[in-house]
Amino acid sequence: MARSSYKVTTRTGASQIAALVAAVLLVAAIALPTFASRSLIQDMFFILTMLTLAQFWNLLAGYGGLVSVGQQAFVGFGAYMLFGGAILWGVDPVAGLLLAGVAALVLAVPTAFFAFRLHGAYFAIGTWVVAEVVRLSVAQWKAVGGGTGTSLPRDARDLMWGVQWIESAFEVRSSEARDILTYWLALALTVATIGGVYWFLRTKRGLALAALRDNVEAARSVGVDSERMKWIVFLVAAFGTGIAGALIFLQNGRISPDSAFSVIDWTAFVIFIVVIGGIGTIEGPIVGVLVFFALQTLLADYGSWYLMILGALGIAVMLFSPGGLWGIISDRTGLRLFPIQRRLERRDGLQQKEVEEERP
Amino acid sequence: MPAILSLKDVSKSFGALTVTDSVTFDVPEGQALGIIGPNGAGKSTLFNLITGNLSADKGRIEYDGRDVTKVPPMQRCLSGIGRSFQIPQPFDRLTVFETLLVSATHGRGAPEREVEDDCAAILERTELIGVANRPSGTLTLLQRKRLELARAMATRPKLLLLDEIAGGLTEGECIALVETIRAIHAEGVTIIWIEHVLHALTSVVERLLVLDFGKIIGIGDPDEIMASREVREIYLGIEI
Amino acid sequence: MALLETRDLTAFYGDFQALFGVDLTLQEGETVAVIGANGAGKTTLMRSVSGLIRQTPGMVRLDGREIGALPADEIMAQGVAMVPEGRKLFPSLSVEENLLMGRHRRKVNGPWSLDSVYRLFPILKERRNQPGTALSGGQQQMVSIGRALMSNPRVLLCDEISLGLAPVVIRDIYAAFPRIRETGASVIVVEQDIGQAMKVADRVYCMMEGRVTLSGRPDELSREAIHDAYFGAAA
Amino acid sequence: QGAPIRIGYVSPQTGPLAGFAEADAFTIEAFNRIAADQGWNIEVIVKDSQSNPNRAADVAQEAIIDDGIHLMLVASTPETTNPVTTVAESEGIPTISTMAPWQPWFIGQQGNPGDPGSWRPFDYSYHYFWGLEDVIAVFTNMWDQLDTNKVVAGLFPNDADGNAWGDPNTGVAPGFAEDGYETVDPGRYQNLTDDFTAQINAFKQANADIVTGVVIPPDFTTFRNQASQQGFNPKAITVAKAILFPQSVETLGEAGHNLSSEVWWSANHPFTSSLTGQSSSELAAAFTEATGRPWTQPIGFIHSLFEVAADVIQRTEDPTDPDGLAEAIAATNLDTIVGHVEWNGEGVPDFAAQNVCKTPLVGGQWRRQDDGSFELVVVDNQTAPQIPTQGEMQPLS
Amino acid sequence: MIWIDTIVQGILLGGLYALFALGLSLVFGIMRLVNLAHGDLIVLAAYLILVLVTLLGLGPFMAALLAAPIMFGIGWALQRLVLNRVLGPDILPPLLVTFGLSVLLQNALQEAFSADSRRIPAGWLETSSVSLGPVSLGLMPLLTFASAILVTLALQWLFYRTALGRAFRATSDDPTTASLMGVKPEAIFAKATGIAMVVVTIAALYLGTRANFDPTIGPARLIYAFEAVIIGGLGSLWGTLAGGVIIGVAQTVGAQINPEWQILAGHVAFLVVLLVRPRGLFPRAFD
Ligand SMILES: Nc1ncnc2c1ncn2[C@@H]1O[C@H](COP(=O)(O)OP(=O)(O)OP(=O)(O)O)[C@@H](O)[C@H]1O
Ligand SMILES: Nc1ncnc2c1ncn2[C@@H]1O[C@H](COP(=O)(O)OP(=O)(O)OP(=O)(O)O)[C@@H](O)[C@H]1O
Ligand SMILES: [Mg+2]
Ligand SMILES: [Mg+2]
Repeated sequence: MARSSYKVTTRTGASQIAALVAAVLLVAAIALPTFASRSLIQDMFFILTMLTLAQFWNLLAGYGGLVSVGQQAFVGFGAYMLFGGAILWGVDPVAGLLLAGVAALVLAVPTAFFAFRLHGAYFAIGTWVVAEVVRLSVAQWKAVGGGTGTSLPRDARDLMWGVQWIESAFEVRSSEARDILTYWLALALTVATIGGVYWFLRTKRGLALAALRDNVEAARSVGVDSERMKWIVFLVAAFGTGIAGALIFLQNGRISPDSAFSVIDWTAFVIFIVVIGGIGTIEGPIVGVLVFFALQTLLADYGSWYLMILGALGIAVMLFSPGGLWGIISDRTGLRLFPIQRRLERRDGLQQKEVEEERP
Repeated sequence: MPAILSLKDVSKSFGALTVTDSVTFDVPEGQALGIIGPNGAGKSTLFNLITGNLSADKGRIEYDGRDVTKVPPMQRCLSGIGRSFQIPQPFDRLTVFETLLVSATHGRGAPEREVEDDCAAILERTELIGVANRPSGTLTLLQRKRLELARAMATRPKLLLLDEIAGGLTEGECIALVETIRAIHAEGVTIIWIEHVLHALTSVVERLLVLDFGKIIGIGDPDEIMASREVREIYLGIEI
Repeated sequence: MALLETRDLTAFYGDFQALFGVDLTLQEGETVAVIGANGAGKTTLMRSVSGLIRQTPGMVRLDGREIGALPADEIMAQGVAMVPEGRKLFPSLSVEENLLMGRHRRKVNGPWSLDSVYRLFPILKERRNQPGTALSGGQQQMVSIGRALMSNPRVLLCDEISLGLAPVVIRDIYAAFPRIRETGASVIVVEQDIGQAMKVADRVYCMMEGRVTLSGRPDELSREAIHDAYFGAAA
Repeated sequence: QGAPIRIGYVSPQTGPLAGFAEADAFTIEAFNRIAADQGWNIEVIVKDSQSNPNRAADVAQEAIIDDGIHLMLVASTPETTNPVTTVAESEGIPTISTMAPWQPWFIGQQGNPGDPGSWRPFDYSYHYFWGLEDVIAVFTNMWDQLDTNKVVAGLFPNDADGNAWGDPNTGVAPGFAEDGYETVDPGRYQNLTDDFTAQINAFKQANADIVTGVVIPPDFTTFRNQASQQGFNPKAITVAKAILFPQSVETLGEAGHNLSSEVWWSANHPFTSSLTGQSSSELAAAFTEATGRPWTQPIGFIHSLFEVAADVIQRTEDPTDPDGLAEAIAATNLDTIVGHVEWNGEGVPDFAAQNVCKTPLVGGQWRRQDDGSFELVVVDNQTAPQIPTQGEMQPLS
Repeated sequence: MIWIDTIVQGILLGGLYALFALGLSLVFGIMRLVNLAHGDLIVLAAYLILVLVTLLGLGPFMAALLAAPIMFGIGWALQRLVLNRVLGPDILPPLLVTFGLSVLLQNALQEAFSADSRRIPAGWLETSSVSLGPVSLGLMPLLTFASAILVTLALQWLFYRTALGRAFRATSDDPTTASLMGVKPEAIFAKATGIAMVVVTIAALYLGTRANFDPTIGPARLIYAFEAVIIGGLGSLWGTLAGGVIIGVAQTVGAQINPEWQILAGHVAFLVVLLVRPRGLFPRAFD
């Protein structure tokens, strides 16, 4: 047997086109503030931050098998650290984002220590309880308003790094300049998240993650460090979720424990996005967030009907198409924009068939 | 030959049930040891203790001259203990090839590029190359058993533990499998093999261990063991 | 009329066809063995008959009535009991409760009851209050068989009851077969072990790749014919 | 005559606070009718906060950016007013807010509520309602009518209202103390607790004759029942929020009789609408006729919000100019159905004088009728003598 | 003195939490189903009782008696039509479906009954109490606790002494093999959910007479119920009761120290128990 008679590929035709399209889209997205209306920029901010949260939840649940119902703990804690930093210590909010990520990371350590003792449904409920504990504790933090909540000081917002530059460069008011800045930050965060997740899944650690999801016992017996993988995924997700949370509330300007730790806003909606789009794929949350946004725009005026429809849609997807919308699309077309499967192929290409599917 | 594995007085209980009862034995490097014994004798449990999937209540397990009694499974794997499961445990959504990649990269701590060719070679050897890109969950039983073997081999084990991989195979399949195992053994890998299909087992192993109610009731030359009165009564059920 | 028959039975797992037009009959009081290599479709056949895989109505008949489309519990109620591959005891039930589950739906009086099952496998009586999973593999197999008998089935389906068992245990289990036959139950045994199958069966079906390739009485079948049926004539 | 002036209105039309927005449709319909009659080119854009502060901020932003509103109106509890005001302030949109005591509104929006030195006034946001000092006066006046030991038990949750009311320095306790009432405050509890044993024990131990607080309805029921079960029977229970609506009181049955509370508006308030000329009782009757429901206090305030809005817009040369509009709001001097509205700093500390205006507050008691329904009776008007009383304060038992 | 009172009141409160939790425990134990809509179903049952009380002028207990079969039907149908389709080794689908259901129910109740908070009137029972030595105990809390014990006993009997209970356990272990015994797993599950809904009705009765409820209070109740179930150990009914009592006592003791810690103390107790015993106090042998 010639040693080099096989090669390994992950790329597909579609993925190369997708990469090209993504590059074009990215350039357009960066340039967006030069021509788009402010409301479009805000909508994009919403989409991007929800997408980031969804990607991280998907990393946890879809890839890591860690179904957390407590991600609002990191959203809220991150956001509160940004506010606390700005109000109490005068940290610039942009730097505060990093502080938020680190704080969420630090919170994730005891959380993981506790939650990793639990499995499956226990884990889900355990994370939820931890989030409640964090919410109730933060509600005791009187310096940032306790249960009342607080606003970001106007100075901190208006003098934020980059705002003045944008004000003069785009000739806009400071509130608009803030929107542009937070939009760019969200864009950077989203690109880093998707890129990072994709890169991670293509490393041997990503492969191990998939193996663990399928069979923990067996994965451990071939040398996969399951504990470490879980820690990595959980901490990374907490870090990213914390930054995203801080960014959301930086743009929002106001915070309260109920809004920052809302299980509906930061976990339920995120779960719906991932599920409706398709769990366990990078494409799924992207599709999901677009559907979610469309629904919200169309139905927001119908009050509780909007939420009822969202709930019903989530149920319907789970009942009739557990792979989500992207699952339907990729099943029909075989399309994969972010391929991760390694395929073994013959180098000479002649006996391609032999490596292809073969039924006994 | 130095012992690659040695168990000293190892015990394990589930509640009131003692499944492994003060087990002591050595396996010299390069040997092929067979384990037989009635159902529930504690054979698979013994494997779980060696690999670390279960932790011993009592006693000491040494591997390669080191005490590994408290070492977690994945580190034992890294130091060269590979295993197959009695009930195949594939990674359902990974392809066969990816399964071997996981095993080779993590089991040896090597980067992906370096092990790709080796994985392909193992797939050829275990006759799985034809299904390399199929998700493991779609394999037939025979293919799953082969995958168990292939996955264990991909970690390049020095000590290979095989749990009933011939169970449920036809004669022809069985012969092919025995050939493969012989070849692996010939490369110097130490093998411990649990099997009820005796003719397959005895055609490979050099030494046989009999387990009953968690106790070793015989260890030694296969022919002698098979001929012994105890084994004939307890295991084969031949009345004398 | 045959007690149980399959007509042109096909079965799919998703897109994958596992059975291709299998015809099988079982007469009242008869024991039939189904043999074949791994993946030949034996288990699939048993699952189809017992209703775990739903079929079109006409494919499976009991007493001439179409039962193919019925769910497993309905088929069971009509008197088809199965000893599934891998024993499948209920871990949170005791041995006795496991046995009683056999009568959960079909409470027909007949030769089999707790007492007679305990007489068939005396060891189970000793262990009656232990969880089923605390038993050894062979004892678990006994519970599994006893559980199926508890419903006094007309047809007993046994899927690889010797798989993974020590020779001495297999001998014990098969020793119970004549007693089961005496009570009048008709039996289908699925086996890998050709020798064992030949010993208990009135007729043998040999399967390969989802088809019946050979059938007949054990004494009519030559070793060569079976070998061909197992591995294909060309082999 | 060009583009209309757009008013944004945010309120909790659904969710737990929906009771506050009960009269929204009724009021806006009336306003639109009058606007049409008068030929005003005004469009009202209504947004629902779903009782969720997050959502409130979102819809405020939507109204400002997508709908391009010129004036923001917002009402009903700090959970709604604060996020909306914050957004509007930072966007430079003039805002008129009401139906939240001014302390949680003003202080609650400051970065660090604990540090008065850091508090800043707003450029575009104006609020009218009453403050804790008024509630203190009203409550103590009512209690003065009874014979008690002057020990007051406080139930303050850890939310915007509760923190403001319960603050040891800026809350109600110092005010009560000035009038000779001692406050027992076991500490902030979380909303929706299932057990008040700790509080009841503390109150019993202090031998409190009076219970006060700002409690959400479900918690109040739990407390009321447990207090009875555990043998704690105060002479007066005077709480805000929990017994605002007749429906909430009705669920208490007999235990609702003679509960007392502050009254910010009633059908008997001697004021008339600058918009429609209706008297309070006429407005209440019109509401009942249109919806079949009894009048509630928010009706008057929502109506007044649109009175002020109409007045301000009329007085502004170019209502599309935020600074001009803000100036006009600051210069308001209007008699509305809830009383006089003028941001002249009267009765308000300096730090908030620019943004807060106060409306009159009196005390009332719920009286159970023979048919099981309840009537709110004004029993103390020392703080606003122009509003007539209809009875005297009665002890609970 | 105060401490005795605090603990006794905590135990009684635990009875209420146990009632919230028992239905959940049943479903969790039999189907491994994490029903995130459980709290909202309690609220639904409370509204149902309220409607019966107001429409038919019944007493609350009579109304609950009438509501129980209706809730059984609702649970049965819910399981048959929706939940059975998502049961499986993967916990995510049932989690998400019940999450969706929770959002759906909350908002549907809001449409139907508005956001007003309501209560089930229980007349003189609401405020009556009995004095036991130093402590004065409300009659309703006592009844609640007694009901929790009775429900636990009844479920325990059903589970371990009847053929139906045997079928519950068998199906819980392995639905496929159970179907070979003539059990219809879907029907068994539907019955289990139906029974859980009867327990929910009882919980709703006491919830609705103890405090006001509105369409949104479900999730807060759900989390206590979950904690009680998990503290008790999967599928252990007495454990669930004990779990409820632990949370109840932790809350009242926490509040006695400082009311700010009331709810927090309950959660912390849960975390501590789980740190010490990750599988709960009375885990069952096989999972
Ligand atoms: N996790 C466990 N909990 C409780 N009992 C267990 C557990 N694992 C195994 N046992 C029991 O330990 C005994 C030994 O099991 P083991 O699997 O080691 O037997 P074995 O010798 O491999 O049998 P077989 O030949 O049937 O595979 C059996 O009685 C089994 O029921
Ligand atoms: N759940 C399944 N999904 C997909 N394919 C399956 C499934 N179960 C069985 N198969 C395939 O169907 C074919 C027949 O399988 P079956 O289990 O009936 O064989 P068998 O004769 O019982 O084999 P064995 O001796 O291994 O028990 C095999 O090729 C197998 O891979
Ligand atoms: Mg074994
Ligand atoms: Mg089979």
